Amino acid sequence: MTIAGILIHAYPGHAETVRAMLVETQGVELHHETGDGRFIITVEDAGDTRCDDTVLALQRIPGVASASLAYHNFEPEDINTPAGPSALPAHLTGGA
Amino acid sequence: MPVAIEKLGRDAIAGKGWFGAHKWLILRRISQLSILALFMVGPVAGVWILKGNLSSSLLAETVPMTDPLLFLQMIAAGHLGFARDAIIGAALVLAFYLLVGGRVYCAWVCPVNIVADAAHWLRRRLAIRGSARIGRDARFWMLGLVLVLALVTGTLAFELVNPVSMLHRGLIFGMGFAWTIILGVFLFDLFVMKHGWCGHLCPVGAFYGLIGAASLVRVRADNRAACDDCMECYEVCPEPQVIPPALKGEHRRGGKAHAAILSGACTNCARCIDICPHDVFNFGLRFPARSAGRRQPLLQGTARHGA
Amino acid sequence: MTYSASRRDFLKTSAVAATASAAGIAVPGVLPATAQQGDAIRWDKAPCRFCGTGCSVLLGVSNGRVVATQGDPDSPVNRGLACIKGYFLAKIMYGEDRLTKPLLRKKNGKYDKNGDFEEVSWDEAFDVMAEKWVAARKAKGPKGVGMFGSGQWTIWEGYAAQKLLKAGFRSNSLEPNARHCMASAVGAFMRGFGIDEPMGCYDDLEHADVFVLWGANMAEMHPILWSRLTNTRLTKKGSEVHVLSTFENRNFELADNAMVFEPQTDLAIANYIANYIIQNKAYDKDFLDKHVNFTKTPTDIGYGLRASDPREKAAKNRGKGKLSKISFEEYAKSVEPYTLEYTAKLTKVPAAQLEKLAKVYADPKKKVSSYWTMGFNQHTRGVWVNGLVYNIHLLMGKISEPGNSPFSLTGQPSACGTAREVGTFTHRLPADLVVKKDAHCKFAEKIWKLPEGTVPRANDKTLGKTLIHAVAMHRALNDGKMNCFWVMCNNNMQAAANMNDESWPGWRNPDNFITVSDPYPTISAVAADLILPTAMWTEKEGAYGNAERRTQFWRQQVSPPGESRSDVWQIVEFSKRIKVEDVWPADLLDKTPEYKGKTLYDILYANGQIDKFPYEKGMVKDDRGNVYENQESEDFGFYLQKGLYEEYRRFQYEGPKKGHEMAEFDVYHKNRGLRWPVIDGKETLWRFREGYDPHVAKGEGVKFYGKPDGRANIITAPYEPAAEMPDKEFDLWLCTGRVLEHWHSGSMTRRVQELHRAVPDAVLFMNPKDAKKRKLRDGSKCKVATRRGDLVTRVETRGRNRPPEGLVFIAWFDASRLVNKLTLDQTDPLSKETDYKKCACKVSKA
Amino acid sequence: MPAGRSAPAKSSADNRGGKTFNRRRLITDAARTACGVALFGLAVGLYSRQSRSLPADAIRPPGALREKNFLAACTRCGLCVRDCPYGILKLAELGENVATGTPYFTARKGPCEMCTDIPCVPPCPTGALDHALTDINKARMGLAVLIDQETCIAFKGLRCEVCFNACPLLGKAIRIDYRPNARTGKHAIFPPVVSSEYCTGCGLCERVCILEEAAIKVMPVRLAKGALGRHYRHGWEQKQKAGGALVTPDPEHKYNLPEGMDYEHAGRGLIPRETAPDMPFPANPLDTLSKGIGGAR
Repeated sequence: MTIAGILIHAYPGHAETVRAMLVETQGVELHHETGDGRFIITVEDAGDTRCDDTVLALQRIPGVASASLAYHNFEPEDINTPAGPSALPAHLTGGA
Repeated sequence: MPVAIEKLGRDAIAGKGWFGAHKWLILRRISQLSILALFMVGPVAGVWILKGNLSSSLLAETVPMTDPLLFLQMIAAGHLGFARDAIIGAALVLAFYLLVGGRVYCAWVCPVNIVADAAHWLRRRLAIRGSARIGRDARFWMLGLVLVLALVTGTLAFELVNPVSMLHRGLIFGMGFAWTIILGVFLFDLFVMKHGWCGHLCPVGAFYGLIGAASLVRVRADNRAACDDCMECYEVCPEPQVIPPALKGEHRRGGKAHAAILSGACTNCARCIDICPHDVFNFGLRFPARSAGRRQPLLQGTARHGA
Repeated sequence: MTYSASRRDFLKTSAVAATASAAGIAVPGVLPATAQQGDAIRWDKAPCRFCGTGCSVLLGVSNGRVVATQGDPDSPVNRGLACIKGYFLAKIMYGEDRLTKPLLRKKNGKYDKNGDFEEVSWDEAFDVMAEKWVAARKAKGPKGVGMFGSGQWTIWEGYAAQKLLKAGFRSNSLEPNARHCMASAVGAFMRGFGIDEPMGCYDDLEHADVFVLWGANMAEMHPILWSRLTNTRLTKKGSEVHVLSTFENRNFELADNAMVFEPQTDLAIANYIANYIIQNKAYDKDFLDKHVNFTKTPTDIGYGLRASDPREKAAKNRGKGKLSKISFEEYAKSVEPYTLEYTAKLTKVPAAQLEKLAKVYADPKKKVSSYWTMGFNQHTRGVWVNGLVYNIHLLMGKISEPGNSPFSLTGQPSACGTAREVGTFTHRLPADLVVKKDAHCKFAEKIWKLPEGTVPRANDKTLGKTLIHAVAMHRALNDGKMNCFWVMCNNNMQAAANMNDESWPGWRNPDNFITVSDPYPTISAVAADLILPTAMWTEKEGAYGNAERRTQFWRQQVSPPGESRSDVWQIVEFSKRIKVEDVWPADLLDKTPEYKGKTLYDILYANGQIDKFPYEKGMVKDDRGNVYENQESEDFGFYLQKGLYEEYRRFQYEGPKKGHEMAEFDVYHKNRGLRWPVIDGKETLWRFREGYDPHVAKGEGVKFYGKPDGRANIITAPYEPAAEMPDKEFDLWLCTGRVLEHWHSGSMTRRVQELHRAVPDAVLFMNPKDAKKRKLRDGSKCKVATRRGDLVTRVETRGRNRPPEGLVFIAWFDASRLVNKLTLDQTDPLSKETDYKKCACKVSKA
Repeated sequence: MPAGRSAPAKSSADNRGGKTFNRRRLITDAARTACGVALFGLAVGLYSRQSRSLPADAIRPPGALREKNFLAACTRCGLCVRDCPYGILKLAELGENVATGTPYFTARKGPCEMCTDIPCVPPCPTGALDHALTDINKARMGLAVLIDQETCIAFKGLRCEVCFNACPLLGKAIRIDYRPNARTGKHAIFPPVVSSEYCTGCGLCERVCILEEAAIKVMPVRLAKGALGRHYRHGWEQKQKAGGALVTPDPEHKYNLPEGMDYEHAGRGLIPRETAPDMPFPANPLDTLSKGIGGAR
C-alpha cells in the first residue's frame, strides 16, 4: 500500500481549475486548501495507475506551479498483519 | 582362525534345541529387563515395588540398597556422616554379590551390558576385525582413578560421566543427552575395541570383579572330560582368559583337578553353558568337587534373582 | 472495522500532517492523532470493571483491540494506581472460550430441555424465547416470568430492563444480584434517612482521625480505599484503626485495636457502644433534639426461610419491620442490658478492647468514620445492624461532615449507579420511588407515557401480590410457579445460596426456560437452556455509579467479538418480538388505543423520548480527534444510551423524591465522574449538611430531607442468634467471601493466566488447632460438609486469613468447588438479602 | 595374554618361552593404560570442578548440604524425586548445567510447597538431605530477594502483594513495609520486604509474581546475603533482643526552659505547651474591665 503526501502550489488565479482537476484525478484526495492557492493532497495507487505516475501527471496539470512530495510511505501489500513490531506479549497479539 | 560365525552354536542348537542353547541368555535378558521394569512400573503405574535406581533404591518401601562402589567413593570424597540406609544398603548388596557372584551385576543387572552385547553381536555380524590394544587391567586403573578422583575433587566426580548409572537413571528419570555417552560406548565397543567397555575399562565391573573373586556361585567345568576342543566357548566368552584353568585344570596347578572358574572377571553369564554341545559347563559352588567327573548340577534352573 | 481500514486511515492522516507541517499550514483536527507516531495507541478513560471503589483507568486500543491499560493519573479516586485485578483489565476480554453465537439446547432441530447446545441465530433465539415468555406470562401471571440483573449492569441497561419488565410485561419480578450485596444497606438507609446511599464520600478517608472496620475486609475488597486509609493512618498524628472481624485477615496488619468476635454478635457490640455513650452522657443532646426521632422495630422476625421451616414457624413477628416511635429514655433502657461484661462474654472479645473502641466513638473531639460491606449486609439482621451503627453516629452527631461518616461500602461497580439509583429491585422504581405507593406508580406511568394502572403495584388490584425477591425467585422456579428466567451480567447459579436444594433443581425444572446472557461459558450458562453471547465492559458504551455516588461514563472502545451484543441491545431487540396484546389486558389497552397492534419496542423505547437523539456514524468523538463506535445506536438508528439516560433523569428532577439529581449525558463523557446530587454543575460531597448539600437551606444546619419531618431515625434492635449455629455434629462456623486476586465467580479473573497462577483454587482457611483435632495439616485434602451439601478442597493454616478456633473461611470464586452448595438460603427478613457469612459445617479428612 | 584366539596347547608353550618378552610388554601395556586413564581422569576432574558451580536458578531440595558436600553425598538415586507429593523435583539430565543426576527444582516453574512433614528428606539414603531437618520452616534452600524494585508494581503503589499472600511464612518471611505514597499524597505504598531470618527459599513467591519476568527471585544465600562485620551491632536491635537497655538509661533530666515550653528527653524534644486558642478576652475579667473602651470614638 503506498501513500504519498503532496503540496501543490497553483499559479495565482488558477486555484479553481487546479482544484477541479485534482478532485477528479484517480487516487488523489484533497484534504486542505489554503487561501493562497496551496493544496494538501494524498495520492494512492488507484487501479492500474501507480502512485508515482499520478505524481508525475500532477506536474503537468495546467496552472500547477509546483508539486512537491512531503511524505511517502510504501509497504508490502498484505495489510492484515498489524503494523510495526509489536513489543506486546505474544498471547496479546493474536489474530485479528 | 576364529570359529566361523555361522558355525557358532550350531552344534549346541542341534543338540539341545534352540531354546536349550539360549536358555541362560534368555534368563539373563529377562533378569536385566525385569529389574528395569520393576523400577519403571512405579512412575508409570504407581505400583512401588522398586523405587529409585541402581545407585540407591528401596525395595517395597522397606529394604534399602546402595551401590557399594558409590559408598566407597563417598568415603573417599570425605562424606562420612551418612544415614543408616546407605550403610545397610551397601552391606546388603555386597553380601548378595558375594553370594551370587561379583560380576553377576554385569551380566544379569547392568543395562550397559545389553548395549555392549549388542555392539559385540553386531561386530561379529559385520565381521569387524581389529581391536585397540589395551590390557584388561585398565579397568582396575580406572577403579583406582574413580576413588582418587573422589578423594581429589571431594565429589562423586565419576558419577558425572558414568554410563552405567546414567543409562539406568536416564531410562527411569529422563535421558537428556545421556544417550550420547551410551552411543559412545556402543561405537567404542563396535569399532574401536572388542569387549571394549565391559571387558577393559568399566570400573564398576572391576569393582564387582574384586568381589567376584571370593563369591560362592561359580561356573564349573565338571564335565570337562567331554570337551572336544571345539573352541566355541572361547569364542563366545567375553573374558576367555578365565576358561583354561577350569577346562584344562588337570595340566596345571600341580594337577589339582579344580573344575570351577575362580577368576573374578567371570560374569557368570553362562554363555559357555549355553554354547557347549556337550554340557561341559554348569553352575555350581567354588569348592573342589568331592569326586572328579560326577556332575553336580547345582542351581540348574535358578530362578532369576534381583539386583 | 477491519485492520486495513484503520491502517490506511492512520497512514493517510500521517501523510496529511507531514505535508501540512512541511508547508507550515495548520490543518485542524489532525495533528494530535499523529502525535503518538511510534505507539499508535488510542487512549480513553473508563471506570474499572470490578469493585465498588470506582477507580478510573485509561484503555489503550490499537488495531481494534485493547492492548494496554494504565491507572488514570487524573482520577481523584486512584490517581494512577490500580489493584492487581485492575492491572490485568486489558486481558479479561480475551479469554479463548469467549461466546460468540447464541446457543440453544436442541434435539433434532427443535428446542429441548435436555438437548445439547447448538449455535442458533439471534432471530431463532429470540423467537423461541418470546414464545416461552408470552406463554409463561399468560399462564402464571406477573410472577410467571422473571429477570435477574446485576450491579455490574450499566445504568441504561438497568433502566431498559426495568421498563421491559415493569412497563412491558407488567411484572415486578425484576431483581439484581445486588440483592445479595446491598439490599440490607438500602433497607437501613430508607428506614433511617428515607433516602438511599451514603451521606459521606471518599474524602472522609483523609479527614477522619479514627477508622472502624465492621467486618469489612477493605485491604482486599476495596484495595485503593484501604491504600488511602493506610496513608492517613501513617501520616496523621493520633490516627487509629479499629478492626472488627470474625477472623484475622489482612486488615489486622494495620489495626491498632483488632477484635475477633463470635459471628452475629456484632449486634451486641454496636448496642454496647450506644449504651456506653448514653451511660457517659457523651451524646450530642442538641443534635438529638433537633434532628433525630427514636423508634423501635418488631423483634423475632425469623430468617427468611421457607414458611414450612420450624424456625419460621417459631418467629413471632415473621418479616415485620414497622417502626414505632419511642422516647429517648425507652431507647436508653433498650440498650441498657448491653453492659461491657455481657458483651465481652457474648462476643468473646476482651473487655478492654471493646471499651477502647467505645471510648473512640464517645470522644467528641475525635472524627470517626465507620466502614462495612458484606459483613453487615449479608446478615440475617443486616438492616438492624446497619441501623445500629447509624444510631452511634447519630447519638454523637458525628455524621454528614468531613471525617465523621458512617460509610456503607458497595461491593459491585454499579450496585449504586444501576441497581439502587435506577431501582432494578422488585419493589422499586427510579430515584427512590417504590411500587408500594400508588402516586409513585402514577408518576412513572406519566413519564413512560403509559395508561394508568400499567405498572403493577406491590399489592395490585388486578394482579394481586406482585413482589418477589431473589431467593424467592429460585424457590418459585423450583416449585414451577415461575417458568421463564432471564439472567444477565451475573453468575447466579454459582452465587445463589443452597444450590443443591433450590438453584439447580429450579433451573433444571423441565417446565422452566432459563436464558443466560454472559460473555463466557459460566456455571450459570451450563445450567441454562439459552445462552446469549454478551459484549463486555468497553465493548459497549456504558456508565457505572460507585460507592461515593460518583457516576462515571465510558465510550465503546472495541467491537464485540463474533455476534455477541450488549445487554441493552438484547433487551431492546427482544422487546421487538413482544406484541402489546400478548402482555396487556384489553381494558388497559383501550385506555391508549394508539398502542394497539404495536410491539413493546414501539411503546417502551421508540416512544419519542428515548429515540429523540439522532445518531450518525462517527458522531461519538473525544476532544482529541478520536472517533468511537456505538454498536447499539448504529443498529437502532438513534442514540439509544443518551435517550435512555435522559428519560431516566426526568425521574430525579420531576419526581416526588428530591436529592438524586444528576448532570446531562454529555457532561459525564468529559470528566471522571460527578458525585450527585449535581445541582447546576456543582457536586455534593456531604449530604444533609448546610453548605455542602444544595437541598439544605441556609440556617437549617442539618436536615435529613429524605424524611418528611427532616429527622433521621435511631432504631433500636436487640441481639438475636444466627439461624444455624454450630452444634455437636456440625461443629464449625462456615464463613464465605472473596480474595483480592479474584472477582466474584472468577469468570473473568480466572481467565487471566497470572491471576489463576497466583490463586489457583479456593482453599479452606482453618485454625491449626482445629486442623490438628481432625488429623489434618496444612495442604491436606479435606471435605467440608453442611446439612445441604459438601465439597473437597485443601486445608490452609498459614495463609492470609487466620480464623479463630471454631470458624473456617472459603472463597467462592472456584467453579470446581461450588461453595454455595454448602450455604443456607437464609435472608434478612426485611431486606431479603442472603447471609453467606455464617452457617454450621463440619470438616473431615477427604 | 593375547585375546583368547590361540588353541590352549600352543598358548602354554608360547607362555613359557616368552616370559621376559611378556614382562616388558606387560610394563609398556600398564604404562600406556595408566597414562590413558590418567588423561581421562584429568578430563573428568576438570568437568567435575566446573559442574560444582550450581546455577542460581537451580535450587536443591530442603535439607540439602552445602553444594560441595551435597555432590559428595548424593548418589543420584531419585528417591527424593519419587516422594515429593507435588512432583517438583527433577534429576538433572546430562546437558543441563546442573551436576548430572542430582535433584533440583526451579522456583518459577515448580517451587517447593513447604510440606510440614517434609516427605522428601527421610528417604534420602546417604544424608545428602540432612535428616536433622524436621521443621520445614528451618530449611534454607535459598533466599528470596525482591531484586527489581523498579518493575515491581507494589513499589509504585499498586495493590498487588501477590507474593506476600502466597508466602507460607506470611508476615514473617515477607512483610509489608507500609509507606505513604508521596506522589499521590493520599495513598499508601505496600512494598513486600523479605526477611532472611525466616525465608526458606521455597520459591512460592517467585512463581506467583504476576510480572512477565519475576521481580522477586530465589537466590543462593551466598549471592544474596551480605554479612555485618563482627565488630558492630545495631543498638536498637540488641536492646529489643535483650528486653531492656544494656547500659542503664539516664535518671530523669531537667532543663532550663522558657515559659510554655516542655522538653521530652526520650521523645520529641522541645514541645511548645498547648496554649489556649487566642481568645479575644483574657481569662481574668478584671483585665478586660480595667482596659475600658480604649480609643473608641
